[in-house]
Amino acid sequence: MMMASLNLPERIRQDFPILQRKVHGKDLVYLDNAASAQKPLAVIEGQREYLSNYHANIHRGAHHLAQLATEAFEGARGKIATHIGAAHTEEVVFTGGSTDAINLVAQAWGRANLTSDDTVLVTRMEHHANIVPWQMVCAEKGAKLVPVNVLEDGTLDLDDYASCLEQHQPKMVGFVHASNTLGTINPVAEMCAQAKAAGALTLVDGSQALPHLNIDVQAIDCDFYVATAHKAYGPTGLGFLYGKKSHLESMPPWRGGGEMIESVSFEGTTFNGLPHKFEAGTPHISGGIAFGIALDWMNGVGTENISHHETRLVEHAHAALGTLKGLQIIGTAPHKVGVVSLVVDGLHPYDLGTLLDGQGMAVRTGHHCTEPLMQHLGLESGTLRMSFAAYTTREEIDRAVIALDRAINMLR
Amino acid sequence: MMMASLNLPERIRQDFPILQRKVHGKDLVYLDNAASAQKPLAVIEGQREYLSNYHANIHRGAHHLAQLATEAFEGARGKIATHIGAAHTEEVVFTGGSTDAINLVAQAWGRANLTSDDTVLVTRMEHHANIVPWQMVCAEKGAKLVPVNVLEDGTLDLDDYASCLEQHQPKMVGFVHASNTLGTINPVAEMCAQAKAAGALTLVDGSQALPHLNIDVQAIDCDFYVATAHKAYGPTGLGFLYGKKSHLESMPPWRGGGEMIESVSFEGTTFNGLPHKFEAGTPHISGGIAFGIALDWMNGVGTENISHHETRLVEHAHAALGTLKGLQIIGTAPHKVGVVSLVVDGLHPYDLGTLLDGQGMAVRTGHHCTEPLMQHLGLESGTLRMSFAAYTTREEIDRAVIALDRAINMLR
Amino acid sequence: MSEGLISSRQQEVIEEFELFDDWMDKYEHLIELGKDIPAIQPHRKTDDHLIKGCQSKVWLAADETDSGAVEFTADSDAIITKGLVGLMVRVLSGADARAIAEADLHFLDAIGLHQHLSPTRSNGLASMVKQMRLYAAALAARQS
Amino acid sequence: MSEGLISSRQQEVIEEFELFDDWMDKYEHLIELGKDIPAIQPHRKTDDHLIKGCQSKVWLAADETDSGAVEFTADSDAIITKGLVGLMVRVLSGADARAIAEADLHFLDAIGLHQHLSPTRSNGLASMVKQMRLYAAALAARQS
Ligand SMILES: Cc1ncc(COP(=O)(O)O)c(C=O)c1O
Ligand SMILES: Cc1ncc(COP(=O)(O)O)c(C=O)c1O
Repeated sequence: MMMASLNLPERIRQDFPILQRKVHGKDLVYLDNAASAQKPLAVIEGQREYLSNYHANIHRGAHHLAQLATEAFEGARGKIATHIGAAHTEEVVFTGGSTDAINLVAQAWGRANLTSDDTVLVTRMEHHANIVPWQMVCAEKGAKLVPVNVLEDGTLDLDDYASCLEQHQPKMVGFVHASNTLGTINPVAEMCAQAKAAGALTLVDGSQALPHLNIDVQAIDCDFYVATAHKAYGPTGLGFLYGKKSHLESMPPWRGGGEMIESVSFEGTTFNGLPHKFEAGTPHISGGIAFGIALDWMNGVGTENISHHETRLVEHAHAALGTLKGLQIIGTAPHKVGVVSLVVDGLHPYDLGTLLDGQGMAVRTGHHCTEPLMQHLGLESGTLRMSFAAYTTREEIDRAVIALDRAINMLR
Repeated sequence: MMMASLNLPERIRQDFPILQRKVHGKDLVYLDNAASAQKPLAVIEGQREYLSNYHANIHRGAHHLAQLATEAFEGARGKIATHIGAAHTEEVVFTGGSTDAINLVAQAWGRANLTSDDTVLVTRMEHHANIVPWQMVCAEKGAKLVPVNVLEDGTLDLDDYASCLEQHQPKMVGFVHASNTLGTINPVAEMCAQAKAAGALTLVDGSQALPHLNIDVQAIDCDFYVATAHKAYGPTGLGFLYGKKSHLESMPPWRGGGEMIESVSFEGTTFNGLPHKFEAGTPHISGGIAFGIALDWMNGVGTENISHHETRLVEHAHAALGTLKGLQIIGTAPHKVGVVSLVVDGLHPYDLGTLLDGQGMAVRTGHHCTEPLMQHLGLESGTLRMSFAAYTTREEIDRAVIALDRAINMLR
Repeated sequence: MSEGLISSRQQEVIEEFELFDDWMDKYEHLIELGKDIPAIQPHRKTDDHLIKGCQSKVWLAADETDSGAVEFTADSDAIITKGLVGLMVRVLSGADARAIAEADLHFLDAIGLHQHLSPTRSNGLASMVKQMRLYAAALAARQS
Repeated sequence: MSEGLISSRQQEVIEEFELFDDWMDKYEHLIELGKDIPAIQPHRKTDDHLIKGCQSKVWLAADETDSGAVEFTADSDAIITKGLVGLMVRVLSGADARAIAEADLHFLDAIGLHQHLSPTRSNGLASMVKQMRLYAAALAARQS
């Protein structure tokens, strides 16, 4: 496994057509994977093949193409269920992405269950997608939204977590599996167990975990788990909600329309069973199929190999960046996914990012949709974030460090 | 124009790779276009090109790929705005499809504006997508949902429409531009004018109009217009909501998350301007870009040429089907898009559809997500529907008629 | 042994369908099979015996014979669906409850009808098979 | 004619940037330009003068000179953004209000900075240009 992961980029880089391209005349160095990962050829071609050869609307069609498309789409649902260790395939609901999935829970579960006596607990390291939907439903219901603290090194304050559970007795607890800004991997299984003991349901935002870690929702024992395909080598416009069957069954539907009904009349409408109850309208068929292919690709490479490779990259990046004067790494938790945020004394991340772009390097700057975290850490202008994928090499990180050094010198 | 439309399929069939394929050893005859249209090569290749060469997450990225992707995606929004004659580009909101767009209005507008004194008016020819979201919000708010009648020939009962407006004073009126089951084209501009005079807002479901007709939302003068890309030669998982700026501005957001905010804190969040306020999370970037290409393709062919061609096909199909004994066409309105529904005395549409499939022909059978219409017309088992696109030929219709004749003989 | 019964009947059906290499011929044959279906008694064509999830309606009833075997009667408002039901009844009816509950119905694959068996297929063959097995399992439980 | 002024200054900038064929050299030059920016008075660095929609902060003020021209002062917390502001100020400051409001700023394209001008670009150059034109248009309206 060690050997395999050392050679990982070498073995797989040719799977990614975009990695051949130039930016401003220089070889692209793509270090913005936490925003969105690039796609292997199998995913791109799988989507093309579907659209060229067996596209049709699914589920109700009695003709051959509809049958092929339905089997492929439902097959992808099965692949997701297997990949995350769901007990039942119908526990996987296709959504437009993580954001859509969290809104589904906040709206369908939240509006039916939250009252003005209730609290929803989240953390200060959440992405806006796991804050704003709760703010909206809490505002509507008069419920309280409480954040758990984050420590200096970017780990979650687990003492504060325990006392928030005790003090606020929340009905729902939402937290990231891995932080998109800090890289921190949270101890989700323990956190779910504690929440359960305190009588709360749990929603784990796995957007940054799916591309990097093995996921087993039954081992984590969360009530809901969400992720988005485009960060995990998959297509845009697609994600999923996993929910324990009993919860999904008792939740009212959210969107109304075709597919999610059993029968419709003006006198009264009855809803379909799982998972269709939550999938109104024609789904993103090509996206579902392509996401299944992305998971196949990841499993072919081996998620542990990817994890292991990225852990090495993070260590390497931390060490190499340490040589630059005035540079501070934001987020040094012991367990991290392939995300390295940094700031440089007296310099604006935007300037640094622009000067990296000028050298062909794609990084992200700003608040990374985690403004409350930036406020908490006193980083008004945000950070510069490099984020890695299976195809990222040590050489690319070295090039980025040299480019950053040049940028710092130009700006000083 | 006449000449151009006569040769239309000949000129464009080679643009559609799927039309080369066989089904059960026979040449595919794809007559299920109202469920979903096939994709021209330009759309398929445009999506592939994006994913292979300039994929990145959009809007907040300062690097080159993010810039290219943002320009392409926002460029597509501009193409939609131009195509439908919107006054402002930001009046076009990307959604997951028509269903998602109608739910957005039903939830964001409806929950803020409907009370137990209010009525929403729809028609008996609506797709479930334009019924169930209103049923759900009406149930929540105690508002009334009232359907306008449909006449025997499949035209809307405009007298009933006028008297419903007068009697119920609805706050919102929703209707299809063209019916997916009957083909009927409604006089949407007149209907919007009448609704406006009665003080109601209007939502036009253009899912079946976009692929067939020129659309000018300012001429129609509707308040909202929705459509879905996959029926208009575009990708799956994407659609749009057009709304008059003043309405969209005054509506609260629906989904919360990244992109739709101006700033987030636990003390309070402020929302972004149009159209982003309604676009939480990473959008379906490749889908948006591919949809822009689909509209380019349609405009290259000429929407009037497509309309004209399909009108001829409908006339031809009506005449040719008329030769089959016991066959009745459901929906004979004077103005129709390329949709022909039919039933055959004593035979189940499912049997007919299956026997057409056995001969390589894709048609749809059942209620077509218009159960209330089927109940109204007393067609418990639904209809068999043939639906046409720009690439459909007279010969294909002739083959379908022969195949149908054979099926009827086998079943009798 | 009624396991052997189901198995030999499957073999019979497979050989029968091997004669047809065109789908239309298969459907022709299914239509014929539907005509011989042991008809469900009219008064039993109620919602209780209706199988959900089909575009066409299927009614199915199961009875225990004196020897403890299961006999199915059925009907459908669509002719090809009736043929599919007829085929299932022909293979399973008269076998032991337990054998039915556990039968490996490979013939559906072999004759190319597995695509009709997909749970997403609108004819509901999958629901039909499930219902037959449920009836049989319930009987088997009662017998043991 | 201050239209001519804007136009000749654009030409000057275009020729200056033609010397650089690498982005890094352009940025180097922008950084230099930022240093010469006519600084906004510290007490005017308030929310009123802050331009929205930038990752970096930009403050911009406009004043009318005795001769009726518009003079801009500005600042930013990011160095390259400051250079971009500096460039805009250099081209527009001192021209007539009307000329500024209506100026065709083709130089941004010519020097490859149009990509920084896209409304979706996070540096907010687009908002900045819009704000400069708004100030000028308001002044022009008052003058006429
Ligand atoms: C008239 C009409 N409205 C709405 C829809 C729903 O579109 P979608 O499933 O793409 O959301 C359809 C198509 O299924 C339709 O034909
Ligand atoms: C931790 C986290 N949660 C949620 C999201 C939202 O994902 P999407 O924008 O695909 O809905 C992201 C990515 O932007 C993320 O990093």
